[in-house]
Amino acid sequence: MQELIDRLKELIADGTIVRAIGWKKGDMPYNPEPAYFTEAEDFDDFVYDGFCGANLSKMMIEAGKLEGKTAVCLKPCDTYSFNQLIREHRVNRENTYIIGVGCRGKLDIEKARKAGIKGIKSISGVEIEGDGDVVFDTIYGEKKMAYKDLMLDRCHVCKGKEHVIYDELIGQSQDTDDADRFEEVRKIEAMTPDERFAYFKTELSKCIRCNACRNVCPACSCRKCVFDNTKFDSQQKANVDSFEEKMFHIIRAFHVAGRCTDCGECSRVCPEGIPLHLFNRKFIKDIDDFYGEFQAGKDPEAQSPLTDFTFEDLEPKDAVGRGDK
Amino acid sequence: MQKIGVFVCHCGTNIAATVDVKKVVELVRYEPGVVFADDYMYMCSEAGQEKIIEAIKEYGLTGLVICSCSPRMHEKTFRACAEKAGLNPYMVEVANIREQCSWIHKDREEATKKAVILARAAIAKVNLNTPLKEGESPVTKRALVIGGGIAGIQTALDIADAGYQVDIVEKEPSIGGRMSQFDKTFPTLDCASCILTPKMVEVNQHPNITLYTYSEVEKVSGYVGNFDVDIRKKARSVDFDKCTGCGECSTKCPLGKIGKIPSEFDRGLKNRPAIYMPFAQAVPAVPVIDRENCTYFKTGKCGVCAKICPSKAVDYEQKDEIVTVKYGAIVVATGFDIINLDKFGEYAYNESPDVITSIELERLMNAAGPTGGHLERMSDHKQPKDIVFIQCVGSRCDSEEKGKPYCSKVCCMYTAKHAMLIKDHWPDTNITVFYIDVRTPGKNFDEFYRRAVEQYHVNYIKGQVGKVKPQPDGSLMVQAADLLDGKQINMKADMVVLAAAVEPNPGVRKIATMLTASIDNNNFLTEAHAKLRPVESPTAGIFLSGMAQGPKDIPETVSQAGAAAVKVIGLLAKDKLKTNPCTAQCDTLLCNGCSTCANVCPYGAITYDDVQVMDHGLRETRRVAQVNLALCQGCGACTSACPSGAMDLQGFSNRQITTEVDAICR
Amino acid sequence: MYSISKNNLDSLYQAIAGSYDLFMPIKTAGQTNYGFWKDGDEGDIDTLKTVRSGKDAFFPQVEQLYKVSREFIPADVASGEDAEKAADTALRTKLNITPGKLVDQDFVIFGMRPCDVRAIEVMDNVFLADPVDSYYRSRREHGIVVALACHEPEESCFCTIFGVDPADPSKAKADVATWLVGDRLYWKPISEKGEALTAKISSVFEDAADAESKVEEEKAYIENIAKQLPNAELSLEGWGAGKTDERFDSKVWDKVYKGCLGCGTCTFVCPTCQCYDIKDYTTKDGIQRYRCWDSCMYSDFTLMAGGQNRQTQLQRFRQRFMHKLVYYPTNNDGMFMCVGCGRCVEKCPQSLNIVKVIKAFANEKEVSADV
Amino acid sequence: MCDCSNGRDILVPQVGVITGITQETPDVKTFRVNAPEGGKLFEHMPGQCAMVCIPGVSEGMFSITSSPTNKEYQEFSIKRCGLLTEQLHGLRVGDMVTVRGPYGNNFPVETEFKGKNLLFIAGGIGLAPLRSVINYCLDNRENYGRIDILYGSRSADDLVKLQEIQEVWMKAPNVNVYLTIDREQEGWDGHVGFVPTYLKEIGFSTDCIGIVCGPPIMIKFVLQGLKELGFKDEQIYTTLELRMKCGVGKCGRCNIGSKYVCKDGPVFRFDQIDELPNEY
Amino acid sequence: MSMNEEKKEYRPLIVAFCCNWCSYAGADLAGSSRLSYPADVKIIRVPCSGRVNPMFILRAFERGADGVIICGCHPGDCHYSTGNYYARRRMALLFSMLEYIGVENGRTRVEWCSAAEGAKFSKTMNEFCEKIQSLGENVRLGDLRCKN
Repeated sequence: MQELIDRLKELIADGTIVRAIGWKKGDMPYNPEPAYFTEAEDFDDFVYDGFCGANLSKMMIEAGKLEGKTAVCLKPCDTYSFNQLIREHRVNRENTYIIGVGCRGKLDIEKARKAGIKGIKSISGVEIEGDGDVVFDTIYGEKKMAYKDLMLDRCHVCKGKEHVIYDELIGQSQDTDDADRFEEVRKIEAMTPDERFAYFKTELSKCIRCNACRNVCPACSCRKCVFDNTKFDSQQKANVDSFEEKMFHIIRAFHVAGRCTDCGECSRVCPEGIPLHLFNRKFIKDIDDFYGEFQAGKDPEAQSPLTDFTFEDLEPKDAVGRGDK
Repeated sequence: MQKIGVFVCHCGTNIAATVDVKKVVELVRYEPGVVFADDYMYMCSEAGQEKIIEAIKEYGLTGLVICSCSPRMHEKTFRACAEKAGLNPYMVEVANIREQCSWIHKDREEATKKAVILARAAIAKVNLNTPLKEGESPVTKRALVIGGGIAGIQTALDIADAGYQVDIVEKEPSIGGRMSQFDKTFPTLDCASCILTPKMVEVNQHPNITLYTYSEVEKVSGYVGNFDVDIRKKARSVDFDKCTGCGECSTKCPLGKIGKIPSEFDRGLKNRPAIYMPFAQAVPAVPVIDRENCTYFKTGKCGVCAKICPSKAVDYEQKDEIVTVKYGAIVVATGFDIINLDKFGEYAYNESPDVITSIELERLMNAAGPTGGHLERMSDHKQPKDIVFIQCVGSRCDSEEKGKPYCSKVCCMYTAKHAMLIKDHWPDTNITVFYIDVRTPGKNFDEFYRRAVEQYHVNYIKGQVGKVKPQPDGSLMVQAADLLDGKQINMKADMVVLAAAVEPNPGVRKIATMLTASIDNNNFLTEAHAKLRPVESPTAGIFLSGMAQGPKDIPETVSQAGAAAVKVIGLLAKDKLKTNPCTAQCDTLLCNGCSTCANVCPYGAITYDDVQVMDHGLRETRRVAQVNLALCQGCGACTSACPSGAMDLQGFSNRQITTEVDAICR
Repeated sequence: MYSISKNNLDSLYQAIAGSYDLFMPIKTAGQTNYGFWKDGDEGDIDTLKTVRSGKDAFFPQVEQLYKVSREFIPADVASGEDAEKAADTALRTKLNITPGKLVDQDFVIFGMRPCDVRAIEVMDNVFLADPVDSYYRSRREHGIVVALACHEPEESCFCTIFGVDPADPSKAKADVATWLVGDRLYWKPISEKGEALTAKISSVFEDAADAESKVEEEKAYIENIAKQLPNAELSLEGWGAGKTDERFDSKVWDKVYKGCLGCGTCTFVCPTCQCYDIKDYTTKDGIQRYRCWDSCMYSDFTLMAGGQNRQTQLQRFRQRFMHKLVYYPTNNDGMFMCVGCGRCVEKCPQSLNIVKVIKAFANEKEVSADV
Repeated sequence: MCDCSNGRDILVPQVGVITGITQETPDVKTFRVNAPEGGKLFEHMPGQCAMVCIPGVSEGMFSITSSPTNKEYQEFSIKRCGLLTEQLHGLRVGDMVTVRGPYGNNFPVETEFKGKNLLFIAGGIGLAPLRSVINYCLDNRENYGRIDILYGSRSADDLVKLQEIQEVWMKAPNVNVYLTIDREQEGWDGHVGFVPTYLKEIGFSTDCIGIVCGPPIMIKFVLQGLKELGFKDEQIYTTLELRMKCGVGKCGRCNIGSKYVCKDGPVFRFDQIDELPNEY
Repeated sequence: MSMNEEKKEYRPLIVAFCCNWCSYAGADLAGSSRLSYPADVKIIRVPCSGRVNPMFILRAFERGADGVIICGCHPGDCHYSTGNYYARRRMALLFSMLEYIGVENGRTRVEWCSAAEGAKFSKTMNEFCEKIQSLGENVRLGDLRCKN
């Protein structure tokens, strides 16, 4: 982390960049926030640890419009999002200095809460360089959890620790991929239609339409979402009836299909813990199955599967009922 | 809100027998926006239209809904009718209550109910209609033909004869294309150059035709009626105006004697000097210096041609020149070549000089060819006794990696031609043809083929050749399977001729990209409609001529060339083009500039520009989509690809369609 | 004081639900949210914080206001000179308005934490101020609030700085105060409404001789924890009524808002946020007009055709916190529009929250004091 | 405040019938609204607004442009600029809308304005709220001193209520009307120039109350002009326009500082506006 | 037969999006050939199957449709060359997603139908209506407010 801070300060000092986007220490040991750093003293609050899960690539849409170059700290998976944003002309590559930062998996404080850890005063063992357990000092005494058990679900199906775009790399990474990316999707596919319907109905009934999933999503980079659009007559604001949020989440997933890099931010930020990535991942799985493997953001030149076709594409009738056979 | 008039047609009893027309009128009166509703026996009749016009004037109608037959039938009629009354023609919607209602339903109540719903949907839609105006764009009265083969030549001549300026761009030093390499043509066996050369000369002398030989299209922008094309005129190193075409330079070129430069025209069966005309009848009759091989350009020494040129036409200092010309229409006539045979090692094409392609055979049999028209083996210059023809080399291939899935169409006929010509000159030659199928549809084609079999006793064997093995004695062993007898055949041959598959000229891909003309998996240009618009590309203003569109023989090529010319003439004859008003439109405030729409647009009608927008008081420069209305055909592919709903289609807007959905589901 | 064994809570729920609608924390798909309890639901009063606050009880996320139905009158088909005029002036659509139904049955909100109970007071100042919102009022009149002490407050809690007592719900404006101590729930009616409710269901309660002492013990336990919470000493100096000028133009805003996504999570989980939108939905038999929660963080919140007065996310971010910490107190005798429940602290996707804002200003003051 | 005596909630509107439409300018129409059974929907004071709604489309806050002294109907002058106004412009006489209100405060015509000289300065559609006051004052002419009206627009075609201005206002006793348009135009022999410039050219004396309404940029420069002429903030009034939804100070949209424009405004004195955060 | 009679009360609501060039013409041909299909089908004309936004389909379901069918030109025959290819991908993914969230298979369908295939159009519609009839009312996708 110190190396990262030093390097960013150096880049500002030598005029390469005007500002950096990174994470600022939170008021709790687990809630650092994405922030801009311009002055040397700003970096006193700079932090990069296991809780810095936010994908900063989308912030470059706005930052790219500012005068001068901006450095942005991107984890390996974030660089896919950035590439995708380049493909869609939403970020200004010239104005960006990408620091690829190492990653040993990001942490989810909810997992600690679920494990009954509360009244947290301080946390140790979440440093990016570390490799031990995470220790919580709480009002109710000391608690321990394995780093892996505290990790966000998405990190268990990590795309790999390679940055697909960067100007320089700082820090080491550790592989965290230890689960099958599509297993959850397969599990749902294996259910009966009634079970599937019940499952999604229950999950989506929690949706409060706060739009956090949409606003955090690097693929949802529309200036004005179609669901805020008064011209289309498609405006929706609340979970008035169980169908509205279904429609919202299906269409949202559809709009990012072929563009979603599976960064997992939607599920991370959902205040109701709805596994929203299951929609996106379903599309990814289908795209892989129907049109060949495709990883959005891997290659900014690659044609997205939904703006492409072959003469022999699968017929829609064959896209369904595949599990029935 | 619109003031809508609803007109329900009885269509005699066609509608009225099943749909209670009066009841429909009664019920639609309650719909929002409707101020007038009536029925009539035949709405499309003179009197019916009069009724509509009267109502428009009397009630100040701003929108019409006609419940009648299919809009495909009479939408135009009713639009014209609206226009007559001073109403914008696009304020008319037709509810199809005949084909999609009265004719297919029997129950009167049910059909009436459905008719009301269909009318209701149309009313809901027309409430959101806005007057649309056809745009206009000027037409540059000049056409460009890319490719100077028989297809390009014929197209250019036809257009030029109609009085329009045409330019031909040909990348080789001479026009003439593949046909100029041929000896005779099937099924009449006329001499190819005898019929082609006059056309080439005509092109050269035509006051309306400008030739750009040894030139390539570099850049295309604009749209139908208004293309801007950059043409690169490659340096010929010979002054066009001074050269008399005497040919002295080629004869004296030292490299001509050393002979290391294979002649492209003779398919490498002969060599040529560094300063050369591809063939004797070349048009224009002005040589070029092949700078890659010329000693002067390589070493700075030599300069023989410049010295001996009587008219001092050789100019080593010449540079490539780029000219920009405006065109109203572009014809792609880039023709074909045969496929590379590297993957067909079994036929020993690269191993033995006596395994040749049909086009090489054409040169070998041509009086102006490398052997002066004498058929001989390239290895030992002996006349071959046993000749084996192998059909479908790379055509109709199952595996696409090796060959092509399509039939090259011309091989069956030219092989019969070759066989007969050889038999004519050297009757004691044994000719065997291995074929998969013999395909001879076409005027006088089958007769021609039967002559080869019956009169000339050409040995046709339905079978596949597995291998051609060069033998130590210089002969070739052909191993094949006779599919009819199921027997293995081993046959000795002196010469093997391969009917290699044709493929579009490899350069076409680049050109198609520049023109945003779509291209299929085999690099053939796609036509706008396979049956109804076979000589037009889906991109407006781009036309197709010859093999670039698909395999065809000379007569077909010429007729297609004529057809393309007629389409071009039809376009150039107009002073202004009316553009389809149902085009896509981008709401710049909603556009993200993501290019998704441009990726799915089949017409290249969407471009991206940085524009200043005023977004609710916020001024910003943004990259946003711009629709070129002259190019957009209104398919709406962009609208469904656009995530934010910025792209919308006039006449079929998002809101209009959702409102129809709502009306139907109400 | 009454008491019931924790194992027996379901019978308490059943007893209440027998006479009232029971609105309480229910666990579904791993999250605890308020909902109307029915047999088989997993009531969950162990979870300290429901994701959404209990404000839905009085101000639901979506509420039907009224319905407008259109009665179409057929076009008057006149002819001759007056035709256009006739077509123009004909009364063609009649609108009929049917107001939404007001709540007219008592219902019970069970398990509300003291902070959320305070939030009701905050909302009262808005909805019950002249002109009174009758939808809200009807719910308030019929809602019986059973408050529950916070057994073990968490580090995100900072209610004490607003004078909320997590240990003693009987100080809150509730109808019944309860404590969950060990395996027993202690129940103490405070208001008349609370007494009435208690009387109706008293049969489920058991004898509890040690109730007072147990509850006192529990209070002390909670108070002790509350003191140790990291934000227990958070200072609100510089905030409050009339502090607009000190805060509004501060440079600190520019530093703290940057990560804000402009989503509505904080506003939707907040127990005091009450901004709403009014929208229409066209159905088969008319147009339903409903109101639903809105968020001042949304970019289209103040958007008009001609522009908007809060153009940037900074302005919107500032609006939310200024509203909570300055504007609202100005209009309401210094009462803050925050109850320290800490939901935003836990739920903000970018880890921004009101505590950070307060701290950022406090730090800024230190810095400027140093200069 | 709104009339809740009929037991209706504050958010539930009444039905209004459009009984007259006047095309004022190419993009402004004035709508006359009555109760279905005839008569006015409600009583209001000058400067107050009401929520007009086309069910299924949207609802918007518009100032009531007719004077309370008009006992027959209410009028709204509406400029076409967005989705709702577009639809409103498509309405015809006989169509129904829903209306709720009146909302907000009003110009202090019965208190501060009484006995004073009044200077009205309006630009474009900004005349709409002022017309209510002007007509109120003209109908109670004895209560007020000299009345000056300075009104300007982009072009002569964009002057709202021109006929009334010429036929009523110009003919009223002790009323001076100054019209101006931004650019020269054929057939216009009046003054040409922006309102703030014209204001300074005329040079009004400070013995009056200034009432300003128009586009923000005009207000800004008029305010400067008035200050230059010696006016104090306390003697200038204006109305603010913000996004509003509820109209009763609850939905939060029009909140600026501790004020809700729909409830505490829309009429503000400039010294009051000065106290608000700069977000209007 | 008895099954059908029992369900006679329920009539599904089916929205069909037909491209102007092939399927709509196919529907016209079905009409002029008097090849009947149930009146439950209501056709919306769109220029191309590529114009059909997934939003339209969900909108139809939201508003109470029981089945939605999209008809376009056969692959390779699109009037606009490629519109139906994109539609094919979009719909394949959308249908798979609908299946995934538990919507019964068969409520949605894509059929390629040329202007010459009046008989196919009619047959398709008959089949589709029968299928929807057997699936019954669409309760999983509709908006409750539209159900009254």
